[in-house]
Amino acid sequence: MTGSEALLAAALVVPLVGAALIVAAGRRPNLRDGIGIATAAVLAVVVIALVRDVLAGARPRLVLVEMLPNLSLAFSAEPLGATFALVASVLWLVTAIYAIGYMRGHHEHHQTRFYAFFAVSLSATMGVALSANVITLFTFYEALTLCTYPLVTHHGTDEAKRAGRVYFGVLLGTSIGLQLPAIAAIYVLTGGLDFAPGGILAGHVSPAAVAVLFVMFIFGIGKAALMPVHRWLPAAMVAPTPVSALLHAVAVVKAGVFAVVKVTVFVFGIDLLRSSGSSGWLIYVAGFTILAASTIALFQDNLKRRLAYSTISQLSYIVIGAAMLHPLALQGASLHIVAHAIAKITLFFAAGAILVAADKTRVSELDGIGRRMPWTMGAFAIGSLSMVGLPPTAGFVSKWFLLQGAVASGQVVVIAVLVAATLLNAAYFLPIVYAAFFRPLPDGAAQHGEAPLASVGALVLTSALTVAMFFFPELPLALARAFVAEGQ
Amino acid sequence: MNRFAILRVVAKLLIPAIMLFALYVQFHGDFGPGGGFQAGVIFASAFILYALLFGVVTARKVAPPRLINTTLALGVLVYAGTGFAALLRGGQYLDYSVLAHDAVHGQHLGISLIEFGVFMTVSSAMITIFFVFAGQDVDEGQD
Amino acid sequence: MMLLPGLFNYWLVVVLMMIGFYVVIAQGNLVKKLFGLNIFQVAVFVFYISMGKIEDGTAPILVDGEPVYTNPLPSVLILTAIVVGIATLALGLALAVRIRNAFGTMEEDEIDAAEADPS
Amino acid sequence: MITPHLPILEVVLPLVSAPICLILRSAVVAWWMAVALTWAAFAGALMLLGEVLNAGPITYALGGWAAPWGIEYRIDLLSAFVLVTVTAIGSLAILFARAPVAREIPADRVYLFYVMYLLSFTGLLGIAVTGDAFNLFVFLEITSLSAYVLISLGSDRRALTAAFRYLIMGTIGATFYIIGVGMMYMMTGTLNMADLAARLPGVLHLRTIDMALAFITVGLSLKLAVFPLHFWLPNAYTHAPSAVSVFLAATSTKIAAYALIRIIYTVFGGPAVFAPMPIDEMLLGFGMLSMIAASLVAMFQDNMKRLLAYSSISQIGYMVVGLSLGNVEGLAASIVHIFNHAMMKALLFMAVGCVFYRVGSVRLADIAGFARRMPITGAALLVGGFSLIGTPLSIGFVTKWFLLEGALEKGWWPVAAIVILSGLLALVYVWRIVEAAYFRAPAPAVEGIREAPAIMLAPLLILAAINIFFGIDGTLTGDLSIAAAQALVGTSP
Amino acid sequence: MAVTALALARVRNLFAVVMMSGIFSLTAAALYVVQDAVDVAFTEAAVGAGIATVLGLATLAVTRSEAEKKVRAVAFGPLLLVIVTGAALIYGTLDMPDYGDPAAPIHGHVAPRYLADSEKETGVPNVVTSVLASYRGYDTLGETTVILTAACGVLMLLGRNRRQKRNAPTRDSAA
Repeated sequence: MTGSEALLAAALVVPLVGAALIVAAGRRPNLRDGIGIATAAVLAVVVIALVRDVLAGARPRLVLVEMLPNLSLAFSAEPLGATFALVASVLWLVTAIYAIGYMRGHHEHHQTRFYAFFAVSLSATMGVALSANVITLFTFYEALTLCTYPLVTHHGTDEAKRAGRVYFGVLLGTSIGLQLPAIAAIYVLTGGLDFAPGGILAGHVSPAAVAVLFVMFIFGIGKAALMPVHRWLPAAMVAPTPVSALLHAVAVVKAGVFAVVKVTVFVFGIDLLRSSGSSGWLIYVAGFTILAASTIALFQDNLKRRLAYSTISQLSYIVIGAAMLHPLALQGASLHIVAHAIAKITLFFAAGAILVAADKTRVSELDGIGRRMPWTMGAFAIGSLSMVGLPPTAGFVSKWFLLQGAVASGQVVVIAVLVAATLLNAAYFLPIVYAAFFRPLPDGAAQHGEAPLASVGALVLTSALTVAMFFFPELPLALARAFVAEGQ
Repeated sequence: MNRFAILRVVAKLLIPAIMLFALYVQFHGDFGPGGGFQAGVIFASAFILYALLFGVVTARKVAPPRLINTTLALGVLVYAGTGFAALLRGGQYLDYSVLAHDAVHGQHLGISLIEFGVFMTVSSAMITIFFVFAGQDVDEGQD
Repeated sequence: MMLLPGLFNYWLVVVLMMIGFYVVIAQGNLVKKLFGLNIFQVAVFVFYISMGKIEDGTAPILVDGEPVYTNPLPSVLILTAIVVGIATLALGLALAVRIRNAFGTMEEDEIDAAEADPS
Repeated sequence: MITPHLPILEVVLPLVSAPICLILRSAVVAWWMAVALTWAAFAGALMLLGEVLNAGPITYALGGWAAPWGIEYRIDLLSAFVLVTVTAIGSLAILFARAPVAREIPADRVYLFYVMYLLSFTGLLGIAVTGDAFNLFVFLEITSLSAYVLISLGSDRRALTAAFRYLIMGTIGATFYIIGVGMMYMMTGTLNMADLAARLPGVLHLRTIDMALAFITVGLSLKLAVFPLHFWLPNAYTHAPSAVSVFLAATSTKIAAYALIRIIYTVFGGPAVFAPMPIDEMLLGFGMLSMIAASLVAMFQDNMKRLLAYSSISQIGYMVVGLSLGNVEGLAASIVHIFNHAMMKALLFMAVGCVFYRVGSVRLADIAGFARRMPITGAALLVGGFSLIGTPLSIGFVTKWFLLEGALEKGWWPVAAIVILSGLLALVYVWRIVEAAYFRAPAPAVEGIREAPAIMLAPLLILAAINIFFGIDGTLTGDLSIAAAQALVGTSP
Repeated sequence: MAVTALALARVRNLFAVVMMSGIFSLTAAALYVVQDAVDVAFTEAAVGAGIATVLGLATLAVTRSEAEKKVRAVAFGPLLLVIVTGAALIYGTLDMPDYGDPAAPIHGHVAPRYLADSEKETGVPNVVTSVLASYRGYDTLGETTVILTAACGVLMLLGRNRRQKRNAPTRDSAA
């Protein structure tokens, strides 16, 4: 086992070990939380080292076990997966810090269970990011659904359970109902499921079959929240905020779009899709999702729900990037995975901080809150800018590439959608910022300050990252380029 | 019960005869129709007749259920044991040919043994089943 | 019956089987069901024995000078099957007695009614 | 001396142990004896499997008479595989059985319970190894008769009627089977399976043979509880004592599936037989109906055992569909599902048995929230549940994968769709249990209960480990069943 | 026979049902004799007409039931099923060899060896016995086990000392 293979294995195992330790230390909160942070830190270091290796050209590969004849659980690291793993692990570290402040500040119950499942979810995310074939991807994708279910229903209320059922039903229903048969079909058609540059389907199937399989995959990957299989995401907002922040802004949803991009590029292959023309519809579906979700977001008063719909719309940016089948657009998609993650997590952190400090969940209650919580709302403003896609934030970088891709491939529709979406984004984010800073506080507003230090520190950090990515986009950009180069 | 007196006397004569006939059937099975199973049934019917006339409780004294249970099990064991004996003497399971010096003799011995096993099990099974059924009334009456 | 030609014998057996089968599935009394089952099985036994019969044959007990014997194998099989049948019957009757003790009836519909009402 | 006679010892040792227990009349001795015998049988089955893998099928002529005249034991890969499955379940279920049996069966009958258990076990083994169509019937009846008795021992009086109905249906099934065997015998003059296989092609065009196959199929389907013939099963599994549910649910229908595969593929020579008769389409149709209809019914059950019983019918549908596909993948799915379903159902019924042992009820409302008090049982239930759904890394996935492969290989999309749909329905009913176990406020009966005793947990954990292990690494079972399926399909002309 | 069977199907008195069954078995036994299966006839007479009847009567005595309680109309569902099954069987018979045909395949393969060699090999002139006990001795072992099973089962279900159990309140496991 070479060094990078060891890192690959470590990325999967570290969170699991962490989870076990968290359970073991369950009776001593300080130790437990310390272990949580330590695990996250170790994972971040491991993944960063892995990313370095990947950038240096290493492509570690690890076969865990052969599940069935010719069907194995195998892992490998390539630039896109590395990007995703990097985002998830670094943001987990930040979230771990944030969560301590949030969970203690909010007096949540069953914290041990919460942290343990959180760690397990991360392991599953790593499995998705580093999977070497479709079946591994599918397996960890399902595992991610399963181990986030207890997090979604954490509060145990009837509402939470109802939401949990939607969450579960949509995600498992689509994946078992559509994705699994598509995978089986591909296996029967090609005799293998390993991701390969240029795709594995070329030469094996008729264009009609390609079209059918592509539809099954796209909607089978419910985590990408493409309309009409987006319902689970707003439902999942009943979860505690760290869950919404890391899992439903980063890990789970990105696992979805990541899977879409990965399958598009490494299973179907750009050339095959381009020549068979069976992916053109996706641009329209994704475009529709962007606009429709943005419009719905506009009318949401619950802050987290607004963020959720914003996520749905932003995810489709990534899907549309993949659907354009153009190198620049693919780079944009890859970058947007990063950009959206750090910005959206900032926003969720801010929403959580508001809940903890001011006990407010509605947009209409936020007048003047920026004076009480300047750091939080400042970070929120930066995150909003990134969502809209304005400089100097990360969102600008990725959108720029998407736009370039659209122009280069002559997709007028995409350009129009992007422009319209920018306006819509601005319309539902900037008023919040405006109200927070420039409206007066309502009379008799409760006295409160900032959220706990851990929480505020975390959201400041992520907002700083958002800005940093604008000025120093080298790392994600290098990964994106390497990915596109490999995908050809 | 006096009105059964004649019956009882006749039965007392008949029952040994039936048992004897059972044994005849048992051993004549090689040459004519019959064998362990039929013999077992006939033997059991002798007991059943006895039980019908003298009552299950008396019959149980003659053939205690515990004893019947044992013979019930022993019959199968005799049968299966014959098979093991064949194994021990180097043959296949239930290969009677190895049981004696020459094959035909062995077969004969084996067949007799297993027929005896069948006889034991069948007769005790039939007796058991009948006693249990007929005993229902008696047992309930004791409640 | 021997004199009847061809397949008639089998057809008769089929009719018997079906009468038994009908009693099993259509009748409500448990004891009657069991005896219907018995008829069904006996009919099957007759079917086996019929197929073993050979014209002008004689019972397969070897004697000098008798050239044609009836096929012994069906007899053997049916001997076994009869035993299995009586075993099943005994067990079924035992169950019927227990059911009667537990439910106070041996009619299927009354049992169904008693089951639906869990008191 | 033992090795060459292993095939027969495998069956006869449990057989003789039953009467020995009967004579000794001691519950303790009987239990220990049953444990020793089942585990020995398990070891023997593993040895046999190894031998078959090394040296090909084993035959054993009983009484030293050569095949068509005497009765022959014939162990090929499929038999050995089924043997391992049955003995594994038998040896684990007996460990589990002691505590619940001591509670549910009157003390003076406990030794008889083990006698019955051993007899039933013997019958199952006998079916798995026999190479003679009529001998199969005899052992089928040993199993069935003891199963009727075992089921009737349930604490609810409905157990009696369930057993009675099973007796009627089972006997009809067995009678149909011998009608079919009689017809085959009539046209070929032999009862030995291999011999039949050699002689049947010559008479395959005859209507008598068509009907023979039809009657055997219907008869075995009754034992198998395929959809319209399933009525005996839910009550039987629901009202039987816990240990019996575990044992029978995991083995009896599986052995019927084995017998059906054996008859269709070995005796009738596989897919070729489907040509003149629409048996495969009918099986396929009824299998799919089983999968869907039973799942739909299962969704609305409040009694966990009944829910699992209906789920069994649905899972039996998988096996039937698999074998009716007529290709290697489909058949392999059936074979591997014999193992997989045995393992998962044993696990689930054991977990439910543990719950019943502590809570005294198996209704979802009464057991709500038990998993917090009985974390190990709860986790085991979860593992079994995932297997039922067929999520990846569970053994259920292995089956489903093969089945999908088999269906898609033939281009039968609707079949694949039904398989998937059934998995989704399974998700619904499994999730009802999971929700009740974990996410509901504890019911009053659940307050203050403890985890089940160690002797019940041990087999439970072993089964859970099997469920996970063979789900993650399905190559062993997968390769075996593919090899077995190839051997079976390959025998067709 | 058919008459007896039909009578059994129609009669409501259970006592008569059991008796009919006995008569049916006796007729069957007679038929076996005609068909040269004397061993089977013997057994059927002993078992079907003897044991089964006795057991049936014992059951009736124990349960104190005499007649079915209801008159049933002919049930059409089962009737249809029966007719279909019967038709299938008749259809199956169409390709069968004629009754008693010496050329039937059944007489050609396995059986002749028994007839030819069994005396030489086993020394038993009754071929049925030699086949039963030796060639297919294993079946008979199974059969004996079946009887054992049934006896144990009956013991378990109805044996003595069941009173404690019956008097104990039957706990409704499902309720």
